[in-house]
Amino acid sequence: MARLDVQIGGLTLRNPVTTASGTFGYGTEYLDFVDLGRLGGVFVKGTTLEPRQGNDYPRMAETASGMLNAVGLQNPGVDYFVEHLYPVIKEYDTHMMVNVSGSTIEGYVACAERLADLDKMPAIELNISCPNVKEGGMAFGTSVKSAAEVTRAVRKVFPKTMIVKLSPNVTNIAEIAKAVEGEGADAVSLVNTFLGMAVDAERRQPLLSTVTGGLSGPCIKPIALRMVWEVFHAVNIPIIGIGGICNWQDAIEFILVGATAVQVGTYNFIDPTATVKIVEGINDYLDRHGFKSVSDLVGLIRK
Amino acid sequence: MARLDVQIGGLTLRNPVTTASGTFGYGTEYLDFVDLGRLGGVFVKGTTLEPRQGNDYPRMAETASGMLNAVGLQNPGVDYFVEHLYPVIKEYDTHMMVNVSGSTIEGYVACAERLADLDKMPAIELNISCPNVKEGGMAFGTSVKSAAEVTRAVRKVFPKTMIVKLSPNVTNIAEIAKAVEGEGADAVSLVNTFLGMAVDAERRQPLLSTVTGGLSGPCIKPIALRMVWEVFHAVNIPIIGIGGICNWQDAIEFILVGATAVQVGTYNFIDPTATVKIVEGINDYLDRHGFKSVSDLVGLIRK
Amino acid sequence: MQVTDFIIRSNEALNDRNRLIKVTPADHRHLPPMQPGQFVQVLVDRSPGTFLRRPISINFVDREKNELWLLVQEVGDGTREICSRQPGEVVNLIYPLGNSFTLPEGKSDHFLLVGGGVGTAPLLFLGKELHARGFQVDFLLGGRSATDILQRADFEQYGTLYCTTEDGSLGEKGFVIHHSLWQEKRYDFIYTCGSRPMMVAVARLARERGVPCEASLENLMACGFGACLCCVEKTTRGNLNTCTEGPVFNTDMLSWLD
Amino acid sequence: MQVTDFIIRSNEALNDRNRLIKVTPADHRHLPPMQPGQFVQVLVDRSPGTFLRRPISINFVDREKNELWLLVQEVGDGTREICSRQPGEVVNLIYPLGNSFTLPEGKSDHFLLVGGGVGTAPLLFLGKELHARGFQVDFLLGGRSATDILQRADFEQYGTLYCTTEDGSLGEKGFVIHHSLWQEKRYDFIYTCGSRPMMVAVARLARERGVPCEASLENLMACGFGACLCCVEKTTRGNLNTCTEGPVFNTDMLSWLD
Ligand SMILES: Cc1cc2nc3c(=O)[nH]c(=O)nc-3n(C[C@H](O)[C@H](O)[C@H](O)COP(=O)(O)OP(=O)(O)OC[C@H]3O[C@@H](n4cnc5c(N)ncnc54)[C@H](O)[C@@H]3O)c2cc1C
Ligand SMILES: Cc1cc2nc3c(=O)[nH]c(=O)nc-3n(C[C@H](O)[C@H](O)[C@H](O)COP(=O)(O)OP(=O)(O)OC[C@H]3O[C@@H](n4cnc5c(N)ncnc54)[C@H](O)[C@@H]3O)c2cc1C
Ligand SMILES: Cc1cc2nc3c(=O)[nH]c(=O)nc-3n(C[C@H](O)[C@H](O)[C@H](O)COP(=O)(O)O)c2cc1C
Ligand SMILES: Cc1cc2nc3c(=O)[nH]c(=O)nc-3n(C[C@H](O)[C@H](O)[C@H](O)COP(=O)(O)O)c2cc1C
Ligand code: FES
Ligand code: FES
Repeated sequence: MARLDVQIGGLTLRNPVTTASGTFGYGTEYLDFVDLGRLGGVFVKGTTLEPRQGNDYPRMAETASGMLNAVGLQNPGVDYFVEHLYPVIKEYDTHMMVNVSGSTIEGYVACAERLADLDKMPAIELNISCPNVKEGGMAFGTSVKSAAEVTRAVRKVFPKTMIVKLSPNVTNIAEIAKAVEGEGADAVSLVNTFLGMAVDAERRQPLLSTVTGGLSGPCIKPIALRMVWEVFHAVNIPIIGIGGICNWQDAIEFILVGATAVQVGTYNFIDPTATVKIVEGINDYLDRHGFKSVSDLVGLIRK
Repeated sequence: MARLDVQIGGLTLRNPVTTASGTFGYGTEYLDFVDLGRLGGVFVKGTTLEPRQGNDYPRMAETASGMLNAVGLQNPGVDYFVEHLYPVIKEYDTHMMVNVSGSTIEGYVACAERLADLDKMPAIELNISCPNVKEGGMAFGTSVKSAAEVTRAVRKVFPKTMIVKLSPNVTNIAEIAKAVEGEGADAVSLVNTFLGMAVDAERRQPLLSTVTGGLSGPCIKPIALRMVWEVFHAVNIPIIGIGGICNWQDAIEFILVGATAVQVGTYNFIDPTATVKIVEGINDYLDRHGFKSVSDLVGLIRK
Repeated sequence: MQVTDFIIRSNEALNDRNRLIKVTPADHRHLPPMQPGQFVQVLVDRSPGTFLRRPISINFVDREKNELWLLVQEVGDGTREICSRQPGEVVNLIYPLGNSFTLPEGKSDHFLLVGGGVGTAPLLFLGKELHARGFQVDFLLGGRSATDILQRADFEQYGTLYCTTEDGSLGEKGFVIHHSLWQEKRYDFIYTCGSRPMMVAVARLARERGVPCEASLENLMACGFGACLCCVEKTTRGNLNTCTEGPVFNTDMLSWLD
Repeated sequence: MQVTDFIIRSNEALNDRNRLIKVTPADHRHLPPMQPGQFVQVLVDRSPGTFLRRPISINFVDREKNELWLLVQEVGDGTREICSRQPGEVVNLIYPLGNSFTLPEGKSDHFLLVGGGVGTAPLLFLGKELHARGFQVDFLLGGRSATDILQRADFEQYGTLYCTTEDGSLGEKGFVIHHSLWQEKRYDFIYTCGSRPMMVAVARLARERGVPCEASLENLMACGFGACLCCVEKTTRGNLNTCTEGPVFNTDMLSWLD
C-alpha cells in the first residue's frame, strides 16, 4: 500500500482528499454517509465576522453538467461558530478547516484572528473569490493588488497554515497566485466558482434572485485543470485543486497537473460518499501503477 | 408571423441565427443538412494571411457537456480562400462572412484588406481570441491595449461591417468590449472558447498534442450568458452571443440578456440541422408570446 | 439517511403524465423507519440534461412487501427519465430526507388533508399513519379533471375522499378552496401539499378558521440533506433549509400570508 | 449524407464485449447507396458522460430487409450506451460518411482483407462487395481467442477465412502478421482495419511485397463530416480529414512507415 499523506505548509493531511467549502456543511451533515476519519480534511462553510442571512431564494439553477449557486455566504458568523459549532466539530477525526470570507480587509482579519486561537484549527482557507456577495469577496481575488493586500493583512494575525483560495474569473491566475505566495500564503487552492448566469426563456426572468451566481461541477473541470497547471508552473507552494471532481480519475488528473491535494465540491450532492470512493480509487491507482507515494504524482505532466 | 430580421452594423441578417467560425466549415460541409438560405449568416473557418497546417493530432478531447479543440487555425490562407473558396460560397443564399485570424497586427490587416475587395463579403469577424495558436490570437483579446490596437488597425482598411470576437479568458470582458467599440467596431461577438486542458489519468499524458485547448459546448453557456449580459450593459453596439447554444431556448436566453444575434457552434456536430430548428423555434416563441419582432426581445432582462 | 440502490418492482401509468413506481432495496434489507412528509433524492443518471438528483416524496411505505412507492409526474427531463425506468432496473436513492407532518399523540382530532395535482403524493402515506393512530381523516383532492385525481381507491382506505375538478368531471366543480366542505365541517388540523398558490389559499382559509396548518414545500434543491443551503425558505426564524427543517412547515412560520 | 432516425431491429451479443445491432430507417425509406469503409455517426443521448456522437463502421447492408448492421465493441460510456439499446428503440444516425475502400473494376485480382478485433467490422461489407464483383477474397482475422473472431459464418459466404488467435484456440497461434498465408499466397491488394500497431505491421508487409495497401483509420472525431478539422491524419498531402478524405487511406500516403 502506497503512502497517501501529503504536506500543505506545516500541515500533514492523511490523504489528499478534502471537501470544498460550502458543499460539505460543517461535516456534520455527512456523518451518515462518510467516516470523516477517512478524509484528508474538511473545509467548512464560508464564515464571516458577522452572521449573514445570504441571498434570497431562488439560489440555485441547474446547468449542463453543473449548477449555479447564489447562496451568498449564509452563515451564523464567527462568534457563533467558535461558541457552538467548533466544540462539536473539533472532535471529528480529521482536520477541520474554516473558509474565511469577508467583504472588508478588517472583516477577514478579525475573523482569522478569532480562529487563530482555536487549538484544533490547524489552517484556514482565505476565500478571496466568492462571486456571490455584492460588497466584495471576488473583488479581492481579481486583482493582484487587493489579493496581495488581504493576504498580507491576514498573514499578520494567523500564524498557522494559511491557504488562499483563488478566483478563476481572471485573465492571469498565475500572477495572482504569485502575489499571494509573495505575501506568505502557505498554499493556494483553486478554483472557486465561475461567475455565470441562467435565464428562464419562457418567463423572461433570471433563474437566480441575484441574477448571476457561481458555476461549479464537472462543466468547469477542463478550465480548472488548466489553471492548476498554470499556477503549478508559477509558484513553489502547494496547490489544492478544485473544480468538478467526481471520481478518482478526476482527482488523479488534478494531481498530475500539479495539485498536492484536492477538494471535492458539488459532486458530494450527487454522491455523498464520493470522497471516500476517491480515496480508495487513488490508493488502487498508486498500487496498480507501482507508485510508492501519491506525492510522486504531483505535477508529473510537464510542459 | 413575427419579424426575424436583425441589424448588425450596416448589415441586415434575415434572422438572428448564424454559425460559429470553425464549426461550420465553409458552409459547403452542411449543404446536405441545411438550406443555407434559412440562416441569418455563416461565419466561415478562421482565415489567416498565410496557409496554416494547424496543430498535430490529437486535436480534440471530449469533456463534460463539451469538448476541447486544438485545431490551431488550420486553413489554406486568404489567397487560396479568395481564389478558390470565395467563388463557390459567394453563390450561397446567405451572408458568408470570414473570421479573420492572425498572430501579428500586420497579418490581420493584410488579411482584412484582401477581403475588403470582395463584393459579396459584407462583414468580417476579427478573431482576437483564439487560444490555440502560440504566437498570438488570444493574446490580443486579453488586454485592452492590444485589443484596441488591432481593431484600430483593421478598421482603417476594412470599411464594411467589422465584428470583433472577444475572448472569455479575461477578468473584465466589458472593458475590452468598450475598447473595441471605441476603435470603431460595428459589433462584438462573444465568446470564443475557454482555455482548458484534459488529461489521460491512466497514461499520465495530456489528451491534446498542444496540452491546452479551447473549451466549447453547453458547459460554457452559463458563463457566456453572463458575459453577454455584462457587455450589453457596457456598450451600445450590437452583440452576437456565442457559447453552448443547442436549441431555441438557448438562443432566446442569449437574446434576452442582450444579444442581437447568435452563433451556433459545437452543437452543429451533434445535430447538423440544429440551426434551422432554432430559427423555427424562435419564430414559434415570438408568435406564442405575441412579440412582433425578435428585436423586441433584445436585452429584455434588465439589471 | 442512507444512499441505497433499489430495484424497480413496478412502474404503472396512472394517467398520461403520472406514474406510480414501486421499489424495494436491492440488498433486500428492511426499509428503515420513515415518516409521512419525508422524501427521497433520486439519482438521474441516464439523462444528459440532468445533473442533480431529483426530490420525490414518499408516497407510501408497504412494510409487508418492503416496498417504497413514488408517485412521479413528468414535468422535465429528470422526471421523464425516472418514469422511463423499467421493472428490474436499479434506481439509487438517498433517503429518508426531511422532517415530517406533525403526528399528534392519540387524541380524537379531525384532520383535513388538502392536495392538488401530484402534491397529493405525500398525503397517502400521511393519511395512512393518521388513520393508524385512530384519527379521523378527510382528504380533499383537486385536479383539472377526474383523471388527475390519482390513487382514489388507496385514499379511500384511510378516510373520506372529497374531490374538486375544474371541469366538474369528478366531485364538485372548481378549486379545492371552493369545496362546500369548508362551510360544513370543522377540523383540528389542516395539512396541505400542492402548488404554491393552492397552498397559500388553503393556509389563508385555515388561518381564518383559527386551525393550525402545515404545508409541504417543493423548493428547488441541490443536495437534499442540509449541505448546500440552496433550498431556503424565508420564515419567522430566518432562512431555513426546506430539506432539513422542512419540507413541512407550519404555515404561520412562512411569509406567505404577510 | 443525411440525419435519420433508425429503429433497432435486433441487438445480439456476439461475445461479452461485442454486439451486432441491426437497424432500419424509422420512416421505412430505402437505404441510400453506401460503400464499404464508410461509417455512421451515432447519437448517444442517454449517457450523461457522453457529449459527441460516436463513429461506427458500416458492418453490412442487407438490402432485402433494408437493414444496416453495426458491430459495436463496448469500450466506454458511449459504446456501452449504444449497446444497451433494445429492439424497438430509436437511434439517430448521420450517414453515410467517409470515403471507401477502392473497389477496382472487374479484374480477376486477389484480395487479402486483414482485420483485428472489432476492426473486422467494415471488412464484412467490403468482402461482400468484392465478392459480388467477382474478385477472389481471403479474410485474415485475428483475436486473442476464438470468441474474439466475430461473424465467422458471414465472412465465409464471401471468401476464404483464415484466423490467428493469441491463445491458439482458433486458426494459427499468434498474430495476423505471422500467419503462414503471408509466405504462401500473393495478393494484388491488401486492405486492413484494426488497431494501429496491427495496421502498421500489415502495411509494412504489404510494402515489402510491393502490394498496394489500404487501411481504415479510427481517429478521434468530433463531427464526422469535415466541419471541425479535429480528425486529421498527417499524410504526404498534408493534414487530411480522416472523416472525409478517409477513413480509408492508401498506406503509402501515411507517415507510418517513415
Ligand atoms: C420535497 C419535494 C418533494 C417532491 N415530491 C414530488 C413527488 O412526489 N412527485 C413529483 O412528481 N414531484 C415531486 N417534487 C417535484 C419534483 O422534484 C420536480 O418536479 C422535479 O425535480 C423536476 O425535475 P425535471 O428534471 O423533471 O424538471 P426540470 O426540467 O428540472 O424542470 C421542469 C419544470 O419544473 C420546475 N421544477 C423543477 N424542480 C422543481 C421543484 N423541486 N419543485 C417545483 N418545480 C420544479 C422547473 O422550474 C421547470 O419549470 C417534489 C419536490 C420536492 C422539493
Ligand atoms: C471511422 C471509425 C469507425 C469505427 N468503427 C467502429 C466499429 O465499427 N465498431 C466499434 O466498436 N468501434 C468503432 N470505432 C471506434 C469507436 O468509435 C470508439 O470505440 C468509440 O468512439 C468509443 O466511445 P466510448 O464512449 O465508448 O469510449 P470513450 O469513453 O470515449 O473512450 C474509451 C477508450 O476508447 C478510446 N477511444 C475513444 N474514441 C476512439 C476512437 N474513435 N478510436 C479509437 N479509440 C477511441 C479512448 O481513447 C479511450 O481510451 C470506429 C471509429 C472510427 C473513427
Ligand atoms: C452551494 C455552494 C456553496 C459554496 N460556498 C462556498 C463558500 O462558502 N466558500 C468558498 O470558498 N467556496 C464556496 N463554494 C465553492 C466551492 O467550494 C468550490 O470552489 C466550487 O464549487 C468548485 O468545485 P466543484 O466544481 O467541485 O463544486 C460553494 C459552492 C457551492 C456549489
Ligand atoms: C473545432 C472548433 C474550431 C473552432 N475554430 C474557430 C476559429 O477558427 N475561429 C474562431 O474565432 N473561433 C473558432 N472556434 C470557436 C467557436 O467559433 C465558438 O466561439 C466556440 O466554440 C463557442 O461556441 P459553442 O459553445 O457554441 O461551440 C472553434 C470552435 C471549435 C469547437
Ligand atoms: S437542498 Fe441543500 S441544503 Fe437543502
Ligand atoms: S471529425 Fe470533424 S472534420 Fe473530421
